[in-house]
Amino acid sequence: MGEAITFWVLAVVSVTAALGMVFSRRAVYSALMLAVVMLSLAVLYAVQDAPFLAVVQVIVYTGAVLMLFLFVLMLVGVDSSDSLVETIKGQRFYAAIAGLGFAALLGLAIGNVALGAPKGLAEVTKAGNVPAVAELIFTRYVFAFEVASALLITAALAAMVLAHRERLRAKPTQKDLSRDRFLTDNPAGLPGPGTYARHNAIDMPALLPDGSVSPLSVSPVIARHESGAVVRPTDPEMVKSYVAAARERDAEEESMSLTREAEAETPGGEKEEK
Amino acid sequence: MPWLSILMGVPVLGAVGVALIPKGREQLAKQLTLLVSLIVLALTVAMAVQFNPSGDRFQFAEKYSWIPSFGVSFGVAVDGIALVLIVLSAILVPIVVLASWREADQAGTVPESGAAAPKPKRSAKTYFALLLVLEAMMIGVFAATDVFLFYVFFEAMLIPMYFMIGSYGGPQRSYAAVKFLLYSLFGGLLMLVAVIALYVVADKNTFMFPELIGAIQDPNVQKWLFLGFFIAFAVKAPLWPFHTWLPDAAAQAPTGAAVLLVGVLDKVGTYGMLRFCLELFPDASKYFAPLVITLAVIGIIYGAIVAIGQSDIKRLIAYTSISHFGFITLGVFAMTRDAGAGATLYMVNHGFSTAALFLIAGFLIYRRGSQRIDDFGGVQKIAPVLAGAFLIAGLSGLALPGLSTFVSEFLVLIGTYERYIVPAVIAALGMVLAAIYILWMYQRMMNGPTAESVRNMPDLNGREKWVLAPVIAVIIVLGFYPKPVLDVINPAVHHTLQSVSVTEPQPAVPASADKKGAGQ
Amino acid sequence: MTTHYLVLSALLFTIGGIGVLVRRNAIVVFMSVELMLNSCNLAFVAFSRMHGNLDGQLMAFFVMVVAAAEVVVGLAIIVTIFRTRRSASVDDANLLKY
Amino acid sequence: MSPAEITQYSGGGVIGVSWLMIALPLAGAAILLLGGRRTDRWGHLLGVAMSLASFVVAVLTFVALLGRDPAQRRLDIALFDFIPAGSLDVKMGLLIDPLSISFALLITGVGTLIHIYSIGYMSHDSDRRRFFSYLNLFVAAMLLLVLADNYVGLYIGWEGVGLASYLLIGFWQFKPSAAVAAKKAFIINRVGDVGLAIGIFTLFATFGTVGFKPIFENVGGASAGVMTAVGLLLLLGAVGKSAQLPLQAWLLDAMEGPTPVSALIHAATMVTAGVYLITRSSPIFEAAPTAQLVVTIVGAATLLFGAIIGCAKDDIKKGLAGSTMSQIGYMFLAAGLGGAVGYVAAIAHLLTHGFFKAGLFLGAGSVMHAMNDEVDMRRYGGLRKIMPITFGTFMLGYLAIIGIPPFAGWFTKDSIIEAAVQKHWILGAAAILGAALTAFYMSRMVFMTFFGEKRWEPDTHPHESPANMTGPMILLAIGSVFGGAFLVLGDRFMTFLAPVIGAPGPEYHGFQPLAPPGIITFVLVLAGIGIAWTMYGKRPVPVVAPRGSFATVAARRDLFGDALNEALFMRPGQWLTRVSVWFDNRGVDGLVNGLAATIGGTSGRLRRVQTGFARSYAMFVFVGAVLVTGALLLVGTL
Repeated sequence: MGEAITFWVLAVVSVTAALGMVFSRRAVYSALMLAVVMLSLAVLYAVQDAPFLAVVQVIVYTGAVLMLFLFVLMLVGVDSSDSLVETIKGQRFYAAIAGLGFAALLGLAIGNVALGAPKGLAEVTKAGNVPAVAELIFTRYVFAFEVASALLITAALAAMVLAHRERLRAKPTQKDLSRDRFLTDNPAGLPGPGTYARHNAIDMPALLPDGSVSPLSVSPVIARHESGAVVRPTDPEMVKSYVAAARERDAEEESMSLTREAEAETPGGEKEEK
Repeated sequence: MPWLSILMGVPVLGAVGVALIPKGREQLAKQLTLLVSLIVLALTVAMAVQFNPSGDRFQFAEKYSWIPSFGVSFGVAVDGIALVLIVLSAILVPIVVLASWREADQAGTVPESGAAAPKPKRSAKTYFALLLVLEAMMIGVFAATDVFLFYVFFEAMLIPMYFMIGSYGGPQRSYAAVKFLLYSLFGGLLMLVAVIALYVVADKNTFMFPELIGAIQDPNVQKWLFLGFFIAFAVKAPLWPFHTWLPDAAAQAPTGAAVLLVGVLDKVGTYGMLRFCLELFPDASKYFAPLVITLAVIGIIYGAIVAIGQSDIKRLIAYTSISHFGFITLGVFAMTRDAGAGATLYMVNHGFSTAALFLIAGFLIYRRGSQRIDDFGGVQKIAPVLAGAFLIAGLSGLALPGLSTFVSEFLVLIGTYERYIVPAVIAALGMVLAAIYILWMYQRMMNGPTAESVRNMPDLNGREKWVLAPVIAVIIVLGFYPKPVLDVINPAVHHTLQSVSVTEPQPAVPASADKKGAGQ
Repeated sequence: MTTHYLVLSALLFTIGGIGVLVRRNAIVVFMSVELMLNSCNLAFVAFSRMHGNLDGQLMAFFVMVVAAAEVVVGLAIIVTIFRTRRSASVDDANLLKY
Repeated sequence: MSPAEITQYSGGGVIGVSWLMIALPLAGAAILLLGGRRTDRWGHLLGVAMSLASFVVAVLTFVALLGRDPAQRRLDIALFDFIPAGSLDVKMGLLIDPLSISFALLITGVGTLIHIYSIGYMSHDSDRRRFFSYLNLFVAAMLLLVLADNYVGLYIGWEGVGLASYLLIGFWQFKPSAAVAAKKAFIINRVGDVGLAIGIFTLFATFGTVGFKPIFENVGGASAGVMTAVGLLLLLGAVGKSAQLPLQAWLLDAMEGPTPVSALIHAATMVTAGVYLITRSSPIFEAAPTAQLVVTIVGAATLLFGAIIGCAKDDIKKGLAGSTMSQIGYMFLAAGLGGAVGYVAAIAHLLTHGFFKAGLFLGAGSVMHAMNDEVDMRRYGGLRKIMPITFGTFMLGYLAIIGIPPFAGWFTKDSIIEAAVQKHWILGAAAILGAALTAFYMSRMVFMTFFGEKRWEPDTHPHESPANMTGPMILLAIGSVFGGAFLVLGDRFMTFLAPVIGAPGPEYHGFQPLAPPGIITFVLVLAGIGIAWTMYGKRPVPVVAPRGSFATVAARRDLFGDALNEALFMRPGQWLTRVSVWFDNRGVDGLVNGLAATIGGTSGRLRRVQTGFARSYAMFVFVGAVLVTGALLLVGTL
């Protein structure tokens, strides 16, 4: 009776959480919903005489894997969210059909099978669940276990290799760096952030002596980021100037590229005229 | 002495040797190829001399286990039919090598008259190596007595030929090569299905041909398997309406490849019909004979009519071959001893006759830089030896008595007439059409006032004479004295038809005194 | 009771599948995959109890191991892609076509 | 007396080596062709020598044959096993009997004379050697045709002479007209050859052999229908080779060849092969009266057809060619009548025709040679004084052909007319009318060429031909004078041929020159000469041909034979060829290429499924999983 109550409660929770995971716009919410599902499942494992798995579930999944997810989400942008417009034609429709069909088919299959009462694991876990599992792991499944360990090591290596940024040229020495710097227009370097700034944050542009914003002083990546919908700096004056600066830069870039294109075209045209 | 293995091994080794010759030493490659092909010819002749026509059906048999779990073995042996075709291949290869001596240097380029010899785009060395590989395959396909091995050779032959056409051919070579390959593969895969089915249904755990004779009794199974084999052979032969790959392939292939393609490779189709279709599926063969004969007769007339309308000399020759393959198929499926012997002899004779036509056409094209018939005219006045050789080759194409093709065509027709009168009569009309397409082509190219474009055309040089002399000699000698070849063929054909168990048609009024004698 | 677990497992699996199909954020897609794997584990555990042996649990254990490995590699790939494309949408990596 | 039996000859002597008759000229041809320019200087001499040697062998064989008992004069000489196949086993051999030796003598005799003549005639041609090699080839093939002891050997010779004819008509191949004429001759002959070939097939299917002896001995066992079919098929072959209706069209064009060729091949020998075939196959025709009737009809129709054409031609060689058709029509008529009388008449006329027609052609050649190769008779005239020998020999041939007693043609033609009249009055009337027309057109030719005023082209300086040309003409003229009397008087030839075709029945009473048909013929012949004299002898001949009536135009255009061929065969044939080529490119190949294009297009569209979106691939996987699950369930429930 206790199991039934547990099951029904957790079933409702986990299905709701799973749906939430799929349909929430924000990835962080999805991750948290997934954590709920996993914890529910951990409890269900425990209810079904699998305490070891329940613990592993909590530690490995909820503890390690989900944390990994969250870290990656941080890298990618915690607040990143999907647009709700579906770009592939008919994807959602067919997904719904296929999902319903699949669920229906599985339900039909499971419903049609008369399953006997569970035998229970009391027989095989006389020495306790963990020792029994351990015995199996290190006897019958020892080979698979070793392979799994090899897999994990490989995966760790693979992750390192993949996430590693490949160095395409030799590491520049100090001499190289200084030579490069002196070959630029600003050997002394760009003005430091916040020369005349009221903030010392990295995304605060420098002001020129006349009080206007120096577009050169802010990294383009940050500038683009800031010019997007979500702008957090609170000073409205600054916000305005950021936006104006960003627009100006965009326009400049556009005109530059146009000129380049025009330049690329003209020599051919001249030739034809000749 | 494992004659057949040696015959296959020598060209393969030669091909490896030729391929290993360093780049830039084309001359050495050519000489080595010629040497190897001549060695093969010598070995073939040595083997053929030892063949005993009245002995066992299959001689020089060898058998090595290959894939034991499926009962596949490397089984080779020859009977009279296979022997003459192997000899044909062995004779043609050195001739082709010699004929390709110059052409191969310019392979893959579009010849333009007047322009300086264009820079070669492809390695001539590879061409000659492919030629030797092809020779090994050709010998193998005729010698194979294991049906699976036959299939392997049947398909493997495509590879060197594909490259010879696709890399060394005319302007549309890739279209032609792909068409050739796809057609052949289509038939070949049907045959593969049939080969596997044959193995399964016969249930003897072997692919050896002699043991499979009579293994399939169920007539329905026979019909399906027959179709599997037959369509492959009909594509290869090529029988109407599976023929359209041949004009393209032959017109685009370099001369040497065209000779071997039409002269030998296509014979595998008719050879397969005679050897495999008839003997493995006798009931189905009899059931389908009227249909096949209809197709063959259509092919004879149709090929000839379309040949008349061609403006490209190589395409024209290809269409004449379609007509001639109709005759061979007709002979095979008439299922009389005369027609069978005629069809087999036709395979040999057609090999030489078409070879001569293609070779001379190749010489002409090499000189003029064009395949169009209209680009020639009045060549006889300028190059009488060339024209004379062309005329002899052409006349053998129209089966003039005294030339070898006459004997075979006559045998096919007379043998067919014994059983099927109407098809034989219609097929005989092909003789008139043959005269039209050959003589009209000859007239357009060789007769009349000398065209300006051929005014400086040189006559045959020494090498070219040596290329043509053996072919033409064979054509004439076999025209007057075909007995040696027929003596080898006859027992094999007799065997084949015994396996099919057909009754020979008997004359209404058998001449009493001496049935066979002519006026004795 | 086993049937209940199996139905729950099927439901979660389907939801995970739909998630893979409709979501574009690569990380969420991965989460959906994890959900599908977990639903399988649930079925394994349920079957383990039903049949009265531990093989099912062992299998679930190995699934977790493999899933962990897969997540590690997968997320590394996502990070790499994000680094070059500044996007974590699976639809943006669509060059492998036609 | 029925024909004598053919016996195997295994003895030696000249008969044993009679194959040399064929081998010698064949060797000559081979040497001259392979030798190339090296043999240019003496090639013509070798050609003549080989032909002459062959003639000598023929004469010796003839003498040896005469030395035997008449019943022992049909000898078969085995040579070699030619085509040993399943049930067909062709053993090549020679049949030496009175019939074949008569032909051999004609071929080698007239052939040698024409070889000699050609030395002079072709002396200005740089390719004279090639010409002689072809002539030798022709002699060899023609001898094989008449000497073979089986139908396959005959067929080889049959096509061999066709080849020689092709090569010689097209000898001046750089003239497009010659090339076209050669091709036309070969192709029309091929049509006949196919008939002959099918006839041989039928014989083989019926008798199981192709040898003359076993076939003729068993003709009685075969059904009349089969024999009629065989007879008609052989006739088809014969009309092709002998330029009879309806395969006559090639002969007039064949005059494009050098004149000695026209004399030898297209007058004396090759074109008479059809008559030989019918006579040789007499047992078959005797068993097929319907076929015989058709032969006579063909002969009668052609003899009028050729004569009418001959009346209108201004080209001297074409006029003679029409005459040849007509005369061979006589032979066909006679051979179709059957019986010893008919065959003997046919062969006798064939022999005398060989002499006088060859002589006439050589005369024409001599005239052309003198007139810068001008062939238009309207450009001749008044040549009798300048070319006395040519005129004389031509006149003798002329008198022979129109049937003036006692020249050769009178004897032989009269025999035919007599036999035709006895058979049916229509045939007789045709033969007599033909004789009158012959007299007309031959007289026209003589008057236009040798009499009247000179109408030459300005720069012609005619002269008498050299001795090596006039010599053969004189010899042939002698034959034209005495040949007929020699053969016919005392039934000499009939007796000689009796072992082959049997003796005539009791109703035959020998040659009767003074019977009513002969007299009527003679009167009509004189009338024909008279009309010709009034039209061409008395009046001056215009240099440009007048337009003429419809009949004249029709005759000039070969009675629309070519137009008919063109409308019935050439145009539809060209159309069929074009349609077939189109069908092959668009239909058969189009189907294949269409299939390829369809597959290519489909896969090109199907390719679009690979959108590059991983989610869409996932959808396929998922839908696939659903389907597989469904299928498993379905299988489980079933």
